[in-house]
Amino acid sequence: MKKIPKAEFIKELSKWGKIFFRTDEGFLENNELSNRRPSKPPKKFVIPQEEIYLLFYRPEQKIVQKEIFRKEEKKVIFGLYPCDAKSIELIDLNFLKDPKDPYYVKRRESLLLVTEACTHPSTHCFCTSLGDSPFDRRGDIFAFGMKDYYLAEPLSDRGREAILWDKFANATEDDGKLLEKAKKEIEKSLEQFDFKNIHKILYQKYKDKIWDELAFKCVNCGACTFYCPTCYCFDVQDVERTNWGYRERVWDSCMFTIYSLETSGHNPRSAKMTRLRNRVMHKFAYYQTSYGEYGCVGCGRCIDICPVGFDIRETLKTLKLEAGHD
Amino acid sequence: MINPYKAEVATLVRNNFESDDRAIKTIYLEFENGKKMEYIPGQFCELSVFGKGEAPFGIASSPTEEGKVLEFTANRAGLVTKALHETEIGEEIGIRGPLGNGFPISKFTHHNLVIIGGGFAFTTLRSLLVFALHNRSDFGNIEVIYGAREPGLLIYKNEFKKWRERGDVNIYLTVDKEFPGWKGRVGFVPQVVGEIAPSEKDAYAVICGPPVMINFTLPVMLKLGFARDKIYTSLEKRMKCGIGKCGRCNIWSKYVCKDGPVFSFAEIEELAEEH
Amino acid sequence: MEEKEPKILTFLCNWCSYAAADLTGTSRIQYPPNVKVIRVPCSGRVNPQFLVKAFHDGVDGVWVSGCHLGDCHYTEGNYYAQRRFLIIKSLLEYVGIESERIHFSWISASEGKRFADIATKVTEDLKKLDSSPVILAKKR
Amino acid sequence: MDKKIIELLKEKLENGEIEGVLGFERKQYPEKNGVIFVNHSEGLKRIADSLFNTLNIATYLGKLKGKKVAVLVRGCEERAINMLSVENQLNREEFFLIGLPCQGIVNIRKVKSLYKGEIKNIEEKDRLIIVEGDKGKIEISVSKVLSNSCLDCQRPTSPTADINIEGDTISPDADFLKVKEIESLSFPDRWEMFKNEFELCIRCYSCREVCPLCYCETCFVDSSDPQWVEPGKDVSDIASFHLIRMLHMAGRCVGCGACEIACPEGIKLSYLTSKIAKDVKEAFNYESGLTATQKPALSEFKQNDKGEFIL
Repeated sequence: MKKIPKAEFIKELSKWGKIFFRTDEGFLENNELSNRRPSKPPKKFVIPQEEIYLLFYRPEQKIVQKEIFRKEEKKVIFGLYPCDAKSIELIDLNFLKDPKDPYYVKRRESLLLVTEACTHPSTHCFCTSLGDSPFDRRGDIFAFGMKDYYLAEPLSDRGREAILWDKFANATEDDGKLLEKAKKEIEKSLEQFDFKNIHKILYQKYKDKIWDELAFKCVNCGACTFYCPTCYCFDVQDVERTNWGYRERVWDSCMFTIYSLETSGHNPRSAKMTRLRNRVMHKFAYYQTSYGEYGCVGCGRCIDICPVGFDIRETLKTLKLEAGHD
Repeated sequence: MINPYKAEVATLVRNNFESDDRAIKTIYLEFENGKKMEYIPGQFCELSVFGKGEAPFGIASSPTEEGKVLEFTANRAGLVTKALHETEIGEEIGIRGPLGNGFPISKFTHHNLVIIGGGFAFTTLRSLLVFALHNRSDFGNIEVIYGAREPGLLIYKNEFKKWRERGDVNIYLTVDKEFPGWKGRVGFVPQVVGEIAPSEKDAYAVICGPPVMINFTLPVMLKLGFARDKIYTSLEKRMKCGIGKCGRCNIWSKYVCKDGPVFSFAEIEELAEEH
Repeated sequence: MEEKEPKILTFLCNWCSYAAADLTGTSRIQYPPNVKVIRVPCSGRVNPQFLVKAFHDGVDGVWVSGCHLGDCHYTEGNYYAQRRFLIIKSLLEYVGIESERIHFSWISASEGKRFADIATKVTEDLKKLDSSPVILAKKR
Repeated sequence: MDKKIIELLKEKLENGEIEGVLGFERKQYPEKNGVIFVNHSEGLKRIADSLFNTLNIATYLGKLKGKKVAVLVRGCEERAINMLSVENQLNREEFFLIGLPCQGIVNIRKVKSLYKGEIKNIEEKDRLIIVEGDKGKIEISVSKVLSNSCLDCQRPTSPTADINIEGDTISPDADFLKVKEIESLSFPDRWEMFKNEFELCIRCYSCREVCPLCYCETCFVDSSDPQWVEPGKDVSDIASFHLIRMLHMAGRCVGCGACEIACPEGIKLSYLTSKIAKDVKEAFNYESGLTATQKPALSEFKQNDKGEFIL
């Protein structure tokens, strides 16, 4: 672990790429670092809301298809809290498994994730309940902000190559202690549930009537999915013009009826409850089954943003109680 | 890196209507570059009409058929199927595939086969049946039960005639109710299956059709003694990417496009609610 | 500078205004070719969202014409249309679509001359606007 | 909650006249008040009237079809129920409606813009809200943080509730000040303003889903054939969505403002909803949802309707 003066750290990183700072709203250029988890996740850096990826046109008789790869300039996402860094790693699981998504790969390679230990959890945060920590070392570089310095260390090859680490002094033992102390304090301050085995309970309770009650509030808008840092579902649509057209993908939400509506008119998830249940199950059970990780990082944005006051923590707690666990 | 989202271009070489109401059409495609696609029965392709969209279709032809032509049968229902119906001979269609797992042919080999279909869902069943008939000695008895709402909606009628004439496969066609001129069986598929009562001994069964038909046929099969892991089906879902990325076609943690579309009922037993 | 020819999407009711357009033609009265006609059974058939879609797809103006009030083939179709037109015109202008881009009229089957006059007025009105595209038009 | 009402509901629950009560549950900030369905008398104490009950309760009645339910309603909510009844989405007679005296709803975004710190707690007291947080404690007059739609409220009390609770309400000015201000702008300035609003939209359709009157099985925006609105973030598509939705709301919208507060991006949808309310009021002298039989404004006409704008 190195000890690097703040301004110098930023300067070094800016050599790698354009820096996007953590702000209250999201990750923006030319901004001061805020002390809050941004209201919007860094998801747009890996999956833009709208991406035109194929272009077709008919110069003469034959149709021509052209892949559209955006020019991806190198970007440093600075000050991601570990939850947001984890969220990108979770999305990676989907897009980097075979067959790899070439558009995603290109964008992902243009990013340097600089994580900062989270010292200001929000009221809705619950990462520790899922077994994560606000001090988890994730991303390409992990940093801990002190008064004038960052304690920083690289975690990946990209992180190691981004900065000439040898230039900087090593952190002292005292610095390390300070970090540990802060970590303990913050972890303690976070409200603790225990959702570490929630997938088992979810599979067990899948057909339970409790779901109707849990889903009563939900009106099935897509706000939670669009604000969720790990929700990656997309829709593919064609747009047609005279003699040309394009194929694009846009964010989609499992909360929408048409998400699963088949052309025949049959909808496997026609009831609103089943769509909410699928969302919860996907995050806390299916992801676990597929990848051994929950598809939720406990950032609490869905709770912040929900227009009807649906609280995922309450839901999981209720399910646990129903299943006879405390 | 291969771009799995980019379609290859095929040309529509032939087409014909399957049903009397002209809502079901079979189209025959050939790759522009002369490629022959390798696939197994039960797999599907994403077909696209450029500018209209992309949709999944089970491959109706069998890899054992001669030539390089791929066959798909589409019911005119949505935007893409409408555009496919309107595509004329010589025009281009985008194609991505083969996708999905396909039928477990190696398991089926040296066993009896019971093929049950309903409506226009006989497409991949045609592929399987033709495959089995081309490798006739690899399979035991083959029984085919196929039904539609009315005689005019039965697809592949001419081929059924030929298959029946072979004499080495039992074919039962049925329609839901009496129709003038229809001399065959009358009754819903589940009921007919009960009447014919195919033997479960050494047999695998495949059921494809609308969800209602499947839901009523499954109990009949179970009653006949078929084990859940010996009854297969091919599931329909709304699909977009076809490669397990876009998220919508999941049944629990499985994606129908990638882990399916062919599942045994042992695999989807638990998942009854969402398909 | 080349003057831009505006495209005007025009919905004419089958029974009056469309017949009037026919009469204009058979009477050899000239009217601007900017008017692109879609025949509809009744002005009441014109869903206001057609207009939004038209602007989105890049037309410069819209014009809807039906029978005079009281003359509707379906007795009251144009009365309903009138209410909807008021709302759509007001709403589109409210978000910034210029008044010159949205026109409504009642023209009977015998008013060939009037049809040509209004077609001319609608076109002239549009030509007065600067040639910037309609705000709702999709750029690609 | 009014003691007499609790007693009344208790009685009705116990003698089986109703199967449950639908109302809002008060939560401590930052949790949000949500709708609850209470089917036993002990649960009644959870139901509370609050300035932060930002949804329209009529949205939830579809989930309770076939049940005999008592519903606590404000003016706009009752009008939405009437509207739904006119449009055969539910039967007004199945519900026992208790009209609340409405003091308006508070838009939390306005509170946050006035309190420049981390809010820890919010209390309601008469016409004040008391905000506490890391920047101390301040009192804010409700009128300063009222939802935009409430500023244009024409009818805070329920027109046809089964019983009405007496009490203070906001004054029904309905002066449409903001609409008039926008109408006075030049065409380019209007679009500049709306464009900035529409560009925020992420197409989560919260506005549609919380709207009691957006009940279409397939929304036009989800239709692919014809495709009224193309996918994506282009402002032309987003504007098309909001404008067409407004057209569908014209003469039906009850002006509850649920859509504006629900919008995670804070788009000022009230600028549009108030506009259509003003238009139908001025042109047709119409207010939606006044009775359970009055047709929507655009589903009826009068011989002498305004038509000067037609050539």
